[in-house]
Amino acid sequence: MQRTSKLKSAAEALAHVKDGAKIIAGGVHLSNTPMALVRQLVRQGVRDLEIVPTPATGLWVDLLIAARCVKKVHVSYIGLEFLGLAPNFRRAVEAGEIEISEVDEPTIFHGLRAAASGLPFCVFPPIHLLTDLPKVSPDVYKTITDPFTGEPVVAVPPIQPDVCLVHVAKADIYGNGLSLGGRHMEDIITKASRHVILSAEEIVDTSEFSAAPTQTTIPGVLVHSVVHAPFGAYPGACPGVYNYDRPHLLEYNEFAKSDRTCDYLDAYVRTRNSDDDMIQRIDPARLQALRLDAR
Amino acid sequence: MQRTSKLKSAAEALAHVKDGAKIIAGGVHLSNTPMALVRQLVRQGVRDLEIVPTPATGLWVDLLIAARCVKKVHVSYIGLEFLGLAPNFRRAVEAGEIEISEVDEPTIFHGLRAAASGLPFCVFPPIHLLTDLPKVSPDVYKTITDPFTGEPVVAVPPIQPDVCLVHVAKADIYGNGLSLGGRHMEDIITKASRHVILSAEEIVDTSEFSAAPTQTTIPGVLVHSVVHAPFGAYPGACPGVYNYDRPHLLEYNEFAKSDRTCDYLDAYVRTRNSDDDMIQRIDPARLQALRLDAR
Amino acid sequence: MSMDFSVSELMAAAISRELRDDDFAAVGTASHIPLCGLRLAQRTHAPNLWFLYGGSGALNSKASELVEMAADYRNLEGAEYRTPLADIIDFEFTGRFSVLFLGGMQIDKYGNMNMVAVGDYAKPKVRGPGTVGLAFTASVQRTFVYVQHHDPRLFVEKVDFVSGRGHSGPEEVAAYRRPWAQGPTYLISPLGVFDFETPDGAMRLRSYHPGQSVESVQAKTGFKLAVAPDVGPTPAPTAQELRIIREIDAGGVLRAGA
Amino acid sequence: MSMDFSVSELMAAAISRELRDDDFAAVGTASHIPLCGLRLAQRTHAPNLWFLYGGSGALNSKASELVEMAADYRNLEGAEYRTPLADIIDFEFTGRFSVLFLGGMQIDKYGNMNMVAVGDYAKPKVRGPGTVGLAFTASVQRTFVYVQHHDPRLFVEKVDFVSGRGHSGPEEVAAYRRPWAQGPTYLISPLGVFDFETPDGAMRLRSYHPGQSVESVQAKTGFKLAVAPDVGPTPAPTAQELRIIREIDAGGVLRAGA
Repeated sequence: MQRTSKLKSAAEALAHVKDGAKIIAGGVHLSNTPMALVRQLVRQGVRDLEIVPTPATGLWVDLLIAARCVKKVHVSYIGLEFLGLAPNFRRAVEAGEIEISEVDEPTIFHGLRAAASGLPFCVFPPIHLLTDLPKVSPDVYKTITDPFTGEPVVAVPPIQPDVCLVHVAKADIYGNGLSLGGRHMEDIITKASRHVILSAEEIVDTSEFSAAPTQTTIPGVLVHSVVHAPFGAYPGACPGVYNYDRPHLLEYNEFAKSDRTCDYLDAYVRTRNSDDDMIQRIDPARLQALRLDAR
Repeated sequence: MQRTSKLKSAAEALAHVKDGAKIIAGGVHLSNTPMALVRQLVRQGVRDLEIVPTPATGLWVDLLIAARCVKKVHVSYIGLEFLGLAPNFRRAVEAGEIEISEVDEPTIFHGLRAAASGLPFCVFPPIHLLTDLPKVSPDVYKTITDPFTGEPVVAVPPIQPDVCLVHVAKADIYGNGLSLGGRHMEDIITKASRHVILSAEEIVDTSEFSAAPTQTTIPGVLVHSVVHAPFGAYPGACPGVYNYDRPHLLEYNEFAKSDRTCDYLDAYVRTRNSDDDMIQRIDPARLQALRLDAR
Repeated sequence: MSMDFSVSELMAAAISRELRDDDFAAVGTASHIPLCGLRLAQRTHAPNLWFLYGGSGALNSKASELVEMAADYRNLEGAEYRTPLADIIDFEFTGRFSVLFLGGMQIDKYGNMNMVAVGDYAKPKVRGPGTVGLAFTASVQRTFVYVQHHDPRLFVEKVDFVSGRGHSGPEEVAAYRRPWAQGPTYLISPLGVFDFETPDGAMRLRSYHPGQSVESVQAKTGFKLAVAPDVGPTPAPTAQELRIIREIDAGGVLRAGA
Repeated sequence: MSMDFSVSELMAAAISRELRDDDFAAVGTASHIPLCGLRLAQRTHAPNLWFLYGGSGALNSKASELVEMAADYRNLEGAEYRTPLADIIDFEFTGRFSVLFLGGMQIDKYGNMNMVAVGDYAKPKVRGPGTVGLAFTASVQRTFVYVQHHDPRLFVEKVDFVSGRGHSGPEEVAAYRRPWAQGPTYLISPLGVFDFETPDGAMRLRSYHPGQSVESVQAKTGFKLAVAPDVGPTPAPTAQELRIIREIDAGGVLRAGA
């Protein structure tokens, strides 16, 4: 018998993402976010997503909010890093259009880690009692008693996404992946989630992984689908492969600040049948100049 | 001003290990255990150690028990892997000579991870209630109520060692380390412990780490002392550098099974002023044959 | 019948057939035979099976020799990932491991396993290495019990210490075992193959290896064995299985082993 | 006096002097200036200082340019370790970070910081990005507050939402702050340098930058500032400091910045 390839088109891989799904994407800030997969979600017009972002991110959430795909966001940091606030997120919250679970970095991190580890919840020293988070999120922060010391501690719940999207530099058709940049939460979110879709700049032979198994960052056993997505993190950066496209990000930010993200989506996403189609419309010389090996 | 080197002799690095210290060592089974540092503890005659081993180990614990350095052992698996039971551990427990904290792999792992993460305790689904562990270790396993679901769950306490010994293939004088083999708990135990001593096969320039920072497995910021210890995992294996010395391990096991480990210690440890001295007495051709690059 | 395979080779083939194409399995120390079974399954009916080789962290090891230490660095040869211990414990708790190979120094009628102490816990006759991962019988999907020996001291009426719970105490098991976990479902020893498919989950002889019989296996077991209605000899490895086993075990460790 | 350095360069030098040789510091997004201060400290009086550069995970980055994104892969250049997020959060909870640079969209008299919402939480005038790591003012040793602006909308009498607790509510602080944590101890803005060394832990002007005075800083602050008895101008960078700053900032980002 032959081993089964997990390689699919983005549309095939994401077809099963249902309205109302709880979804997470890898990466940090404008680095290594699976934007090609996110744009495909926009094309598919999925609705009512519950977004569980990694602790510091924004662009993909802002885009999905503008595309009216989002019902609820768990918030640690949703922003555009050096570009400032995430305009669509800001506007939607100020207008009361989306639900918020107001949390922070350790709450999301440890909630995901509890789910990844099969643990019922996680317990913090009571530092959150010095913030206003428990007041606005009493369903998340529960004060309990430490059975070993009798002291008050704070319990936070596990977070188990339905769908996890991760972008890597290289993958094989069985789902093994290699990321070259910072290790954020890819190892944890792939374990925490029910269904994992990997997009990769390059599809390589399994022998590249088996020649150096200590380098593999995502084991294929956790991955359900692999999507070949060159410039799949664009306009963000893919660590070790290319930088972010600053002018394009500024352009997005202008659209977003002036509440015309729909125009951006029409220009770059909805009118393109696929992400390959979108990337092909970007000036190739400009893309080439972003590549780290071009510098 | 100059950056301060952490390079010390084993004797200097271990001088501050006090009687009664709670101690942990890296590695798994007969792989990557910091045996040179352990032998130096025997030479120093430290007493009443509380051993918090990683979840599957044995040789170093068996040796320290034979040398009468041990008061208490937290037990998940103390054995000699393919060689079977750890004779001195077995004998000492059967004779009631050492205290035991009877636990298991997840209890030690998550206890150390809780300490590494600064969390007051860790909570398990109630699978341990199906074992006899809570009966013999009621101080470790506390049944509490999940505040989110109302279900019973089991809390286990954090484990914070005083001293952590880790062996790596390469280190620099500032404590950055590179291990080539399996990643067991070195990342966690170095964070969980108050004081970390690294032994290394080879001391290399910091530029080797800064040329490939994604490869560093132990960040120097967590390390207090660095000891140059060629064959520092001997007679166990150092992954990627050399294999275990099977005849020597069998010899140890024979001494241990027949309750003559003191003779072994006299022959190989106590009569040697340092571990360098010990290693120099081993047949160089035999050592050379263990090296992976010699095969 | 001329026996042109060893019992160890037979066991590897038997284990292989028990594995499924969608399994994710893990083996620990002293596991030449299960390891060979896993690799055989991958190369026959289960190409999508994934497996972890114990302390080495190797996922889908293709090591060119069967080495005696699971934690051996050389097991990473040809592997696709080096699994950190954190992942292993996560896969154990969450039941991502569909099959976990475990064993014990005492195993009883209901598949309870003991690795802690023979005799009184406070003053043991034999102190074992400890519980390690045996509690995970209650959280992985299927526990495969693998033992290298078979005698009445190992297979006892009731274990002296429960490290890993089998099928005894159905109410507690129902309350505390994870919903997806089935407990011990399969057991293989040098004498035969067993399951736990009696109404009360007791160990049941399914087949006996060459040279054995229902009676000879019972004689080496310290409690009354259930016996499957269709009990018979353990099927011999096919020529193709034997060829692949001997490719995996180029050094002939299993062939020499019995 | 001819001002032959920028305010940003002055700030980097001021930050550098506040750091100790045994510090382990962390900076996040939009942190050119603190980053330059950290690297300057390493190259002057604090060669043993370690620092994390935000989302890149770079420990002791020696990147040849100051880039605008902390998470930028290029910050790993010359670093000694790539810190996973798990380590970062562990270092925050356990207080291994002796210095954590934080900021806010509102900061009040007692160093409380708000990154969530200006106005009513349920119907905010300005929705901020969120609390991120601000709760860790209660678990890292010293919190250094760094802001790129200084005006009465930022420095308010009382924050509308407490993301990171400063020195208000001494009883709660004593009960819930980790024993080793000192809360905000230092604040630097484009106008001056501040500490919190009043009996009630209120923000206190320690020095003002070139072109500023006690009065001008007070005028841009939305509450009554305490003033240190020895208040005066922020000491200018020395020639050596300036030389090193400009080696670190070869692209002149800080020089252009003010």
